[in-house]
Amino acid sequence: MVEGLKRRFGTGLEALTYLGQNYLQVEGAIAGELLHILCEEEQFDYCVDITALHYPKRERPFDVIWILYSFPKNERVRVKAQFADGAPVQSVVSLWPTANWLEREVFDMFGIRFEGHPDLKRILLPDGWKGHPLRKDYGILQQDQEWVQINLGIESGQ
Amino acid sequence: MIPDYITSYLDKSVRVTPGEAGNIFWALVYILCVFGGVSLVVVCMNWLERKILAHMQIRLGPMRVGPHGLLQPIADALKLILKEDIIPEGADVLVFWTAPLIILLAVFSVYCVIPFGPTHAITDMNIGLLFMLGVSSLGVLGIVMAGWASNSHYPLIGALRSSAQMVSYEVAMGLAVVSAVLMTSLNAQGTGTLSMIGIVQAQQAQQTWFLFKFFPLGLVAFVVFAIAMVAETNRAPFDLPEAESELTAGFHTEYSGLRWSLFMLGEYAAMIAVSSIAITLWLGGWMRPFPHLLTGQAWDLAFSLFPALTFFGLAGLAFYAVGKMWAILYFRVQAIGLAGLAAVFGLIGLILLLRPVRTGVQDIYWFVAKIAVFLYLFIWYRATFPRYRFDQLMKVGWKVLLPIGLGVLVLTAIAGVIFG
Amino acid sequence: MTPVATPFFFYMLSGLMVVGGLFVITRRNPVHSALALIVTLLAQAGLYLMLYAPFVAGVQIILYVGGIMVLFLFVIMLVNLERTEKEKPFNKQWLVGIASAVALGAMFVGVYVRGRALLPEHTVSLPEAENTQQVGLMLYGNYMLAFEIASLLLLVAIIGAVVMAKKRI
Amino acid sequence: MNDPTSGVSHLDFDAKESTFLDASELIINMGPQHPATHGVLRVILKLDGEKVMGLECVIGYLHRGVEKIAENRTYAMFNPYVDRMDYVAAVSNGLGYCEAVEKLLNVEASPRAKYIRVILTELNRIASHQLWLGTHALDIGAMTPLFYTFRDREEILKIFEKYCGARLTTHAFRIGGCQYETYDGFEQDVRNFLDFFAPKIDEYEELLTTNRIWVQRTRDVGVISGKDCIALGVTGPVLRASGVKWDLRKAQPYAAYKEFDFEIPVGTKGDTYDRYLVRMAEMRQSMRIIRQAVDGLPSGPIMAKVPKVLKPPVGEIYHSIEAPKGELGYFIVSDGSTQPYRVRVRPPSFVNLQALDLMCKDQLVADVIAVIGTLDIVLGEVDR
Repeated sequence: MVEGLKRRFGTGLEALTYLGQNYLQVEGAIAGELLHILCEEEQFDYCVDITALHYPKRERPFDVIWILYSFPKNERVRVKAQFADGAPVQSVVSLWPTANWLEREVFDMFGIRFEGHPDLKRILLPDGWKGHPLRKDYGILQQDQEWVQINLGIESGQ
Repeated sequence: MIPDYITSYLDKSVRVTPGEAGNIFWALVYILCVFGGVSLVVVCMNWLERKILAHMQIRLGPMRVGPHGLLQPIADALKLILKEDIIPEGADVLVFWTAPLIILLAVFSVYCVIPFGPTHAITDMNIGLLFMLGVSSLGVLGIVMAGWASNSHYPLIGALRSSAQMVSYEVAMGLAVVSAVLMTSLNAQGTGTLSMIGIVQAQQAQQTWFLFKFFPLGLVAFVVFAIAMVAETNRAPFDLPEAESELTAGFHTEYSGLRWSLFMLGEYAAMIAVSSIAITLWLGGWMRPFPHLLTGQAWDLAFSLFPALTFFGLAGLAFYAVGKMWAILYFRVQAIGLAGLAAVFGLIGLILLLRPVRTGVQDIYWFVAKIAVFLYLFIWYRATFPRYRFDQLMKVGWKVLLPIGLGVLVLTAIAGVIFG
Repeated sequence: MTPVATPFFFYMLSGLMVVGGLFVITRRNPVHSALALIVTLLAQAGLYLMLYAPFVAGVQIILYVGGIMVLFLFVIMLVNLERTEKEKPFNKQWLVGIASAVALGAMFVGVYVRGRALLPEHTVSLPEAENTQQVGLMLYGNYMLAFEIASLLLLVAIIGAVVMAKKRI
Repeated sequence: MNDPTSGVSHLDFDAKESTFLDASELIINMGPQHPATHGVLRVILKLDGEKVMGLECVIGYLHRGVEKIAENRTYAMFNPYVDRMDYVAAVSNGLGYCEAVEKLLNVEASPRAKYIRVILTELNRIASHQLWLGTHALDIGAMTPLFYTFRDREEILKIFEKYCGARLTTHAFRIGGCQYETYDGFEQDVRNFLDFFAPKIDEYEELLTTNRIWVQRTRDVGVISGKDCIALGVTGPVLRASGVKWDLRKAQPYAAYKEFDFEIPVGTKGDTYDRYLVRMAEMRQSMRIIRQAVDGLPSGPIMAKVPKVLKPPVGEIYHSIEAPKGELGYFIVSDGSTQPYRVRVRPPSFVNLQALDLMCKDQLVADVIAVIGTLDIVLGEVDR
């Protein structure tokens, strides 16, 4: 499988293994296409999770991670791609409907925009909230004071 | 003049209900007795339901207020009366106000014609049964008004559900009732009656409860009625209008305090009312069990001892509970209270042994005992059954009960012609 | 049993009916109108009782109040009330309405004045206790055919309603 | 916030759709305080009479930022926090987290620790299913099973309490094994429970399985096909009830599950009744596993050799277990320090809840309640 993918994508793709778990490190630009192939051709029919990592000091600070599973093969694979702040990521809702809420959560927590998502908006935090809490520059005690004051009528939620 | 008016009714030769005799004083006395009695029973029922339900569900139920929580209904009533009475914003105040009153009015009007004995009814109308069905069908208006006036979605859905439900089940109920009325016409004149007392007297004359008449036709009609009457009173498993897990509390979601308690009073009073209809129509009303199988002086005496025995049993139960109380100070007060209650029960039992009292309360006792069985059934249903869904409820009403009711009606008519 | 205060009850019930009727047409809120109509129908049932027709009174309550009006309310609650609240209650038909009401009233007065001699002087004594049985015997005896035709008509109406309400059968 | 339609976009509220009698559709706000939403779930329903035309879940009322907290705690300090997610199956959460960190550290728990873990996790699965059964039945209107299941759940909680002192948020496991050796009589207690509980399941089933109303209320309600389940990422009993025989304990065994003999119950139709049957069968299978584990409980140490200060090497790990509600995954990224760089939890309830919309379409209001119950969500886990 890896050979076929490498032939197709060339240097943009790197297949790695850590602690017995396989993952594909890919360029952000080809992530969408790769996921499409994994879903359609390689039978990865179950999108377990979508999440992200934030490395503020990097040039492209976001890692978006798709964890996939194949029921026919009983096999997991992780796809990992780097994205710049504000760069749109291709949505996979059309491939796996489960990605809907998962992408919304990533957007909510990291502010990563997914292109082609039917209804990208906050999911866990209230709609008017400012800031994306899982970014590393967002302190653990930090909160949207303004929102708390307006909506809850208190000075601090803590 | 006035004492004459009062005593004239007590003349043994009268033997009619005060309403028929046109005696307003005794009618008033009866009204007060019935309404007071029903309210008291509802209060007791409140405690009993919680207790019985609790024991079915391996818990104890109310235990704190009074011995075994006996004073709980009083505490509840106090709480409800003192509670703030909230009228939601945007509610239609007049309709909101009148809704519980209409329910109560409808339910209590039914008691006008319920015969607790051959003469123990407020009045006897010749359209008694029709009156009962008609008036109890007014109760749904109160529910609809309450749901609509609350200006809130959950009550509105509850009201919609209950209006559809009650209208549907009234049909099946009516058919079942008619088949019982048909049975009353099996006499020499060939004319039946709608009078509640007349129906029981017809059963007396035919020497059978209508439950066993044309077996199994009477039984089937009774079952149809028994199912429909649960639906009519919005009790489990047909409690969709107030399904707590779906509609929070259905039509009375927005009610609180006294007005809410009026709804509860109405619901329990309605349970008693429909049970009385079923008893009157199929279970021989005030007649004691086996009135024609076990005849003779000895049997009469044996059955006439039942009221006293019941109270002795209650007293014994209370004494037993006193014995089981823990011997600490907190419980000593309760134990004394309970022992007092037991003594009162015992005393009532003793009074009931006296010959004139014994014969006098016979009818009332058996009627009330039959009601108690029905009320226990209501509680039992609630502990056992899940709730129907709305469309299934309609299906049961229209596709099962209605055809069965119609079939029973037709078969009863045929049987009446052949065997009557 | 002798009736008590007959004129009082007659005028009270009639007044209730008239007031209820007025409320039905003047209320903007259809639910209030329906409730007023219920009051009217109940008062009418009372009038039937006064006419020694307890069976008709009972049926009036069961059918009209317990059945039809509940369905009315059911439908009214389903539709949007806000729109009807804004609309004028009498949309240009009030002239016709008043005209027909006046005509009807004139007819009643005319019948009362001219046909007075035809009305019985004394109250007719009707067998109250036998009323229901009488109605039954009449319906299933003398007017058997009419009764059956009426029930057939109702059956047709039910089927028609089902056909119209159901989009697919 | 007080507007019931706030935060709703995909339901087009102004659209004219044909409804019964052309009546206007009803927008109902169910929750966040509602007796049947199992916590603070808010569902906005668009109704035509009683029929559901569409719904939208609004979640996040219980959001506590667990993933953010994880980044500011050491590996061991974060361990108790995971119990607070799915609080009715706290042991499973702890198992998943501990195993993930162990994998990252490249240590393996001792066989005895693994067996103890299996026993406690399976007991917890039974407790979780019991709670589900009671509340689900209560939602559908059967009051009594709730009290029966709570009575029997108490026995499990007593074992937990005797073992680790806590009943609900147990924090039973440590990274590297178990902190506590089993108390004297642990095995006997577990065996006693199994003997006690076997007839109790029959008791539940007696009340419900052949109850006509129960069957009518659950048959063909909230049907979801196996294909839809996979597409929506729905796992656990819901997936199995739709006919997909997939259980992580078999597919990718963890802890000591490889050594036990048990079956994966599957359903056929994927309706609420099948899900009920599957969960009942799962309780029986769990009892089977527990009995095998107790009988074969090996002796030996309960803690593997782990350093006092946990500093996993740089790297990342995804480890998932079969929690009572579905696949519970932990994705942990280490930057070599004492605190995780990122802990991502893949909550089964959150993903399963997404299927609510599909399962409730064109059903009645009462079915929404049944479906919420049958999905077996815990809002602590949905919102984290």
